[in-house]
Amino acid sequence: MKTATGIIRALNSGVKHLAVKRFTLRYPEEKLEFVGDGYQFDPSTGVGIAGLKGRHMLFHDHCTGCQLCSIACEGVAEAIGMVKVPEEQKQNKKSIMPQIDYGKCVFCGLCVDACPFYALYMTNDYELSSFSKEGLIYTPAQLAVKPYVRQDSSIQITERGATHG
Amino acid sequence: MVGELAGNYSAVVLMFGFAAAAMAPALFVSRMVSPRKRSNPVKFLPMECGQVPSGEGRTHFMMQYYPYILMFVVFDVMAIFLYAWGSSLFELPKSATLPMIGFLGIMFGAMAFALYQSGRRRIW
Amino acid sequence: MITTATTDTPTATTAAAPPAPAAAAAASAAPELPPGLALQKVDERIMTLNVGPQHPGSGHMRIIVQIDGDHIVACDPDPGYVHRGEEKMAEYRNYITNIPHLERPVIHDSCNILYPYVLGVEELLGIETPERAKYVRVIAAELNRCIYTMYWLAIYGIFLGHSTMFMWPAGDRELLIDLMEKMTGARVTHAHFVPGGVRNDLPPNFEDVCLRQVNYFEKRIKEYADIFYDNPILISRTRETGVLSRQDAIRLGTTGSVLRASGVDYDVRKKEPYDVYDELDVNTNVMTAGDSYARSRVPWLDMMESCNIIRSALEKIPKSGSVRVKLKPNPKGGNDTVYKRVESGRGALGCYIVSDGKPEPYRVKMSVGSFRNLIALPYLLKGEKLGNMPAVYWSLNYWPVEADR
Amino acid sequence: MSVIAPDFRLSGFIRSILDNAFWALLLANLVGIPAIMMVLFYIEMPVINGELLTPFLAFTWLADPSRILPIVHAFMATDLFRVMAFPGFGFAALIAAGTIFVERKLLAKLQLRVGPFYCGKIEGILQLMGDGLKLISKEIIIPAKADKPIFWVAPVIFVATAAAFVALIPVAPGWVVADVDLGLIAVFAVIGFFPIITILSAWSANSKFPFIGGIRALFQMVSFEIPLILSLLGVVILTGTLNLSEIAASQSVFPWIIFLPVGAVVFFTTMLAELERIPFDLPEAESEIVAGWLTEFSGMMYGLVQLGTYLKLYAFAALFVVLFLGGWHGPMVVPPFPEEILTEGIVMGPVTAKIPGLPLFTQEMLNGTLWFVLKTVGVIFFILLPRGVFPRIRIDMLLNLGWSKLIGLAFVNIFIALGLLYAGVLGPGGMLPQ
Amino acid sequence: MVNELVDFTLVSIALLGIGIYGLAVKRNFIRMLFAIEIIINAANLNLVAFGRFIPESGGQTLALFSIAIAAAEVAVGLSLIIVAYRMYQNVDVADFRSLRG
Amino acid sequence: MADPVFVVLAVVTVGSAIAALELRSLVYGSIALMGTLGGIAGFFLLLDATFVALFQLAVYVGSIAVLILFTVMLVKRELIFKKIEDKRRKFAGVALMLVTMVALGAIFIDSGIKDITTDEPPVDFREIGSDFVTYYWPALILMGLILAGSVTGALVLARREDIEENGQRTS
Repeated sequence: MKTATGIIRALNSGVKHLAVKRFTLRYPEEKLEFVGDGYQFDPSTGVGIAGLKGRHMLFHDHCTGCQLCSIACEGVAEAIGMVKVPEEQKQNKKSIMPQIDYGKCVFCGLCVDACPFYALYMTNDYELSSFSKEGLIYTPAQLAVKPYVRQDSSIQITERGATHG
Repeated sequence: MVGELAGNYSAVVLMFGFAAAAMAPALFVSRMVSPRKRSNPVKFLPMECGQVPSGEGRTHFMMQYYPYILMFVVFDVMAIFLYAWGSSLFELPKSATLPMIGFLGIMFGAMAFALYQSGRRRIW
Repeated sequence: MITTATTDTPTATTAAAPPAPAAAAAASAAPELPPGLALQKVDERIMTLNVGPQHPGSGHMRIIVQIDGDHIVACDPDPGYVHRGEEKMAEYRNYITNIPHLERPVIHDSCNILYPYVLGVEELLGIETPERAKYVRVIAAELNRCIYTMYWLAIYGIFLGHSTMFMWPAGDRELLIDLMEKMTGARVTHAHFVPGGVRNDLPPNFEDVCLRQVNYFEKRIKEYADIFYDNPILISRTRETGVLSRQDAIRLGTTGSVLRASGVDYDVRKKEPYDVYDELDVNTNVMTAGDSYARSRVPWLDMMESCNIIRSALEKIPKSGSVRVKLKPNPKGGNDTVYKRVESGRGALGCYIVSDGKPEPYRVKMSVGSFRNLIALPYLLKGEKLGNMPAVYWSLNYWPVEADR
Repeated sequence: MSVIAPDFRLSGFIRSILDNAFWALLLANLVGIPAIMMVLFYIEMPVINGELLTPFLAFTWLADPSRILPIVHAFMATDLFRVMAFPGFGFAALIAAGTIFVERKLLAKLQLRVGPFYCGKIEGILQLMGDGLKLISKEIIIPAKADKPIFWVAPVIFVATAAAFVALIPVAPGWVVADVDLGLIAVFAVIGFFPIITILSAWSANSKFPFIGGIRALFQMVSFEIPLILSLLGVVILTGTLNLSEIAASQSVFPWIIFLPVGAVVFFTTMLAELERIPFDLPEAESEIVAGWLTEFSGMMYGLVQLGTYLKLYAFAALFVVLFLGGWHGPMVVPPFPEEILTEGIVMGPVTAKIPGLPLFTQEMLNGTLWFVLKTVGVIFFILLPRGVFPRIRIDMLLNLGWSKLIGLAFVNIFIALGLLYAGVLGPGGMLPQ
Repeated sequence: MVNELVDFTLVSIALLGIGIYGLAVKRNFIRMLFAIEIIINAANLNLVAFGRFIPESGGQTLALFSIAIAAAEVAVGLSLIIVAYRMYQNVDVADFRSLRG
Repeated sequence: MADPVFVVLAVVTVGSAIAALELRSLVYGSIALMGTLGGIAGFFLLLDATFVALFQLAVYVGSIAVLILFTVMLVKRELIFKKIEDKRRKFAGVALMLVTMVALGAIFIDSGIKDITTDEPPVDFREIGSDFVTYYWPALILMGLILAGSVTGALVLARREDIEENGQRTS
């Protein structure tokens, strides 16, 4: 008897869920909403600001070419290399800036923690893909571009279940 | 006229033959269309979860449930015998049920013993 | 007749495992472990099956199973397919850059596996963590425990052939992953805990969102009872299978939900509270049956307990304050050793750090719950049916990568 | 450049297709046409519209639709049409394909996900076609030590046996491929072939996991055949016939499920086991024995086995409808045809012709088919539902269930039927009409 | 084109001959079982054939009994094979000389 | 004279009977035996004994053949492909077969059954069912006893008696 009621309860639960809203995020059509503009770090207080750890953004007018980000990355992923840039910045005597290989980067954000000059932040851009490994290496010029990320979907909790909307 | 009832069953055989004849080309077309690379002998090894196959694929493998097959052979006969009786029940007197009850009683006894034996899985 | 070499018994590895803390008293009185666990010479009746590494019913490991018909005669778990040497790698990196590495073995429990390391480094470096950071850590750790357990539950469902129980936890887990993403900026590998606090403060309005989603999450996991935990087929399949008695559980050194399912009330959060667990009301769920059903049910109850802990932590958290102590670059510890233990999703997770005064640790050793639970597998599977193998195996709350590290 | 298949060249692909087309054309010309001619030479052709149909006449008629229609009409009256299209293979394959799609969407809905979505724009309606194309273009890998003849033939015979099962199912009054007087026994005879095919294909693969799966499948199918046979005896006792059409016709007033619910439950359970559906899908238990007896099947062979499985599913669901749910009976919902359509036919565009099928497709037949399909879909829904709700059972529990509990319940059902008959409630001269 | 009784009888005789040949020549227990099955089927064919041509239901009834008993015989025979195989690791009747009990 | 269906069936039946005994592989032999049994079922159909034909299919092909096949698969692989016989014995067997067939065939053909034909309708299968429980009921009970005895005996025979209760093999 207990078996029968258990089976009926299970079937009932299954049928009931046919009316519950679907939870799936239909990714290319819907994109998730994030907190803030990406993970940033304030060297004066030593505390970060919450945000998605996405693709980096480099402020050329702040970067001094101190290589601290590269050193921080050495033990983690060895994704950051310093390259010569053609432009002249007065704070950057050596004219070197980080170049990030997203084929290796693990998006831990320790390079952002290491930068004392407000030069390297992370953004909400997470759609990094390329047909070749070389395409994943972002030069300083590419890193300087602020990405546009469409964010139009977040988790809604309603009477008929949670859904992405 | 001998053999008049057999005609009804020809449709079943026809259906069997048609399905076989219609499905065999699917395999043939697949064979023609699909790539065939015979260069890699590892590909043709039997599935052994990534290990090199060891031992025989078809071994002396008697699961503990062999008695159920023995029982099936006997009780299958019994079950279909019941149909011969059940389908002619309208034309039979009620007393004709008695022999069947006796037959079933004997078979129930055998089934109880068989189930007891097959339940003792350690001896199989 | 084919003969194969008899492989080593897993008994040898048993001795090497660190004994469970509660086991010391019971060890002398414990009965002898069942004999005959070695793989046998291949009899004609006995078939050797390699379950794994490429098998839907094994993790990233191999279980060599010898079956006689439908009964398992002997079984030898063979982990090591995903060994990546995290402990050795940790000796060449400084205390901060170790963080993204040490969380890799269990990426969906990354806060918890990082927790003992961070606590240990704090003690080595002599850092006092701010109060708010401790609460944030507890919230993150409990969320992560739920995330891990949902993943585990999903795989337990599919191991038992219940595809809905694979999809539902995988979907509902998304609620918590969303929270973790808001909190840390990464969906799985958070790298959030650092010596001296956490990397960043909670985002604005996080408490409300967290409370709402955790409440909904708890409502959802209670719905699993009808379809999974009270399902008569599941009960008949997992009851009385793979029974681990209280004494064997202690003696084999199992931990976490496996230990609690066998009737031992041991939880690091309660016995040796770290951070702010002593200020929160932590209850443990103990079942006495010790079978697969109890082992599968305890983590589910633990998830509800985690929801309670998160709610009370959200109430008690200081509304403002720093969350991170500013460290010098390349901090150095003294000549010291430290051992810290936390309760992870799989049980007690210890981290042993030896420092020799350099910026890099001299040795980092993790004592993980997965490996200690795996040791019980051959004892539990002997004499079981082949069909019970996935049910018993995955109920051990085992994560292959963590066992290998 | 494609990364997955670096050697792929479009020109090579096109050339292979052209090659195949060339060979097919050549073979058709060299073998096919002479064969057709020989067959036509020996077979008596039908007389249509007062003319003897010769191949020459048939070819000339091809140009004129109004004259080709009688041929179509004559064809539709033959056995071959029934086998190929309506109650036979085509109809069953259509429902089977629909079942696969509905199963995926239903399961997805139950599991709060989307399911097939992109293929075919509307909710992934063309997913099945895509899967079929994928399967047919995949390489068929045969294990090195396999027993090749059996391994090749097994999937084809599997489909064919399932089709033979379909042939026995009556869909509407008079619409059945093989109207045999012993339909039910014929069903049992056909079901008996499935374990043999399974165990043979499992044995021939020469691999451990298929072998274990095949033996499990054998035990399972064989053990559940007896409760299956016994659970249907109640219906036979009450109807006194073994002809499936007559059994369906006997339920014009009430379906047998009202009087024999126990038998229906037992039959439904055994049906799930015979179909290897989820609570009983031990032969394919993927977490224990990779995919059971299907492990070594690849490409189109696997596709054929799936097709056979779903044909079997349709056949079992239809059998349940015929035996317990009243078959084609139901309120008349199809409007009666206008008189002139029956006599004159429909004007079809510029070419005026009678639709030849209409005298065959009567109002009763359409109505019966409609109800039959509706009921079958309902039963299929209940067959699919457990897949989302129940975990897999274990083999010893399964055998125990089949032999101890279900056989007992089946005998309870038989005695209920006997009691109803002897108490004079049902049967000839019974209280209730039949 | 009507099938006559003698046709069925001839097929039956052919099967009987093959069965006797198999029983006499084969030393493999399983093959001998095959031969026995063939002989039983030949007998059944005769039963049904005569039952059809001398219209009476007795022929078919007896054939049904015969099939049922054949099933029983096969069950016992195959379990004998299992026992013998377990004891001698072979299915050759020449090895079964000392089979007792 | 026989019709083509009969000829085809006869060829299949007799051919697969020979194949069942002569094929090297026991598994293929079992499949050939299934062919024989199915052919016999076809003959039953031609003789209007539909119930017996389907009974034959369901019982012989559906269960006895399965049992045989399963038992064959339990036997070791090299035995499945081994034939144990000697030449002289084979010749003697062929001679015996020919003598039987010729003698019996001569007797049968000579005995006048060639003249037996019938135009009567076939026996309805319900009559068989009635026969079971009326005229032949002692036989039915006896058959029940035989079936029960056989399943009991088979189970008692086939179990492993060398197993002690503690699950260890002694021999």
